[in-house]
Amino acid sequence: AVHEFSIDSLEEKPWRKPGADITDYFNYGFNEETWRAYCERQKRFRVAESGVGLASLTQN
Amino acid sequence: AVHEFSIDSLEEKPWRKPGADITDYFNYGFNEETWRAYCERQKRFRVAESGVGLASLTQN
Amino acid sequence: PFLHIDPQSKVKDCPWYKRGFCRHGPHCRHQHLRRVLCMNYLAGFCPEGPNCKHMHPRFELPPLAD
Ligand SMILES: [Zn+2]
Ligand SMILES: [Zn+2]
Repeated sequence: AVHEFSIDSLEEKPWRKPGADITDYFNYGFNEETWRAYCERQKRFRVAESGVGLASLTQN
Repeated sequence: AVHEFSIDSLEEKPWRKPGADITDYFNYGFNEETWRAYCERQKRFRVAESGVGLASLTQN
Repeated sequence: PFLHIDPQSKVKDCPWYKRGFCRHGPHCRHQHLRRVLCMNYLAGFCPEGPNCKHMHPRFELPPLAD
């Protein structure tokens, strides 16, 4: 799933380039920072929930 | 008037009629229910994650 | 001035359908191209950006021009 890989693991960050349209990469008005924060929150939530429940929340 | 465009605001729902091809109306394999869920998800995420975007969603 | 009718307008990609839903269905004057939604973009982020082979639909409403 997309949440498994971290945005920080990407060598290239083409959305940072001049002329790039960030909405080509990020949905819902996310940007790099808010997306990272969202992923962190998801991860923490997942740990707290012992891995249950999240799949049903995010796959729809 | 400023209101959100929603399929629920449509008086006619021609895609429900017998013989109608739902893919003429809905892209990406959406149907009425999944499209509604998708719209809700968009609104929820936009408000929660970025705090922006609602204005652009409601100007119709 | 003369009336300019864009010959391409009839086959223009329907912005509403591209968004996900068009109320005009088969009667729309624009083209309804069936596409595949990018699951990464649906989740929130796709590293392929504009080079992705699937669609990254914008949720903003198309301009009211038509
Ligand atoms: Zn259309
Ligand atoms: Zn993609």
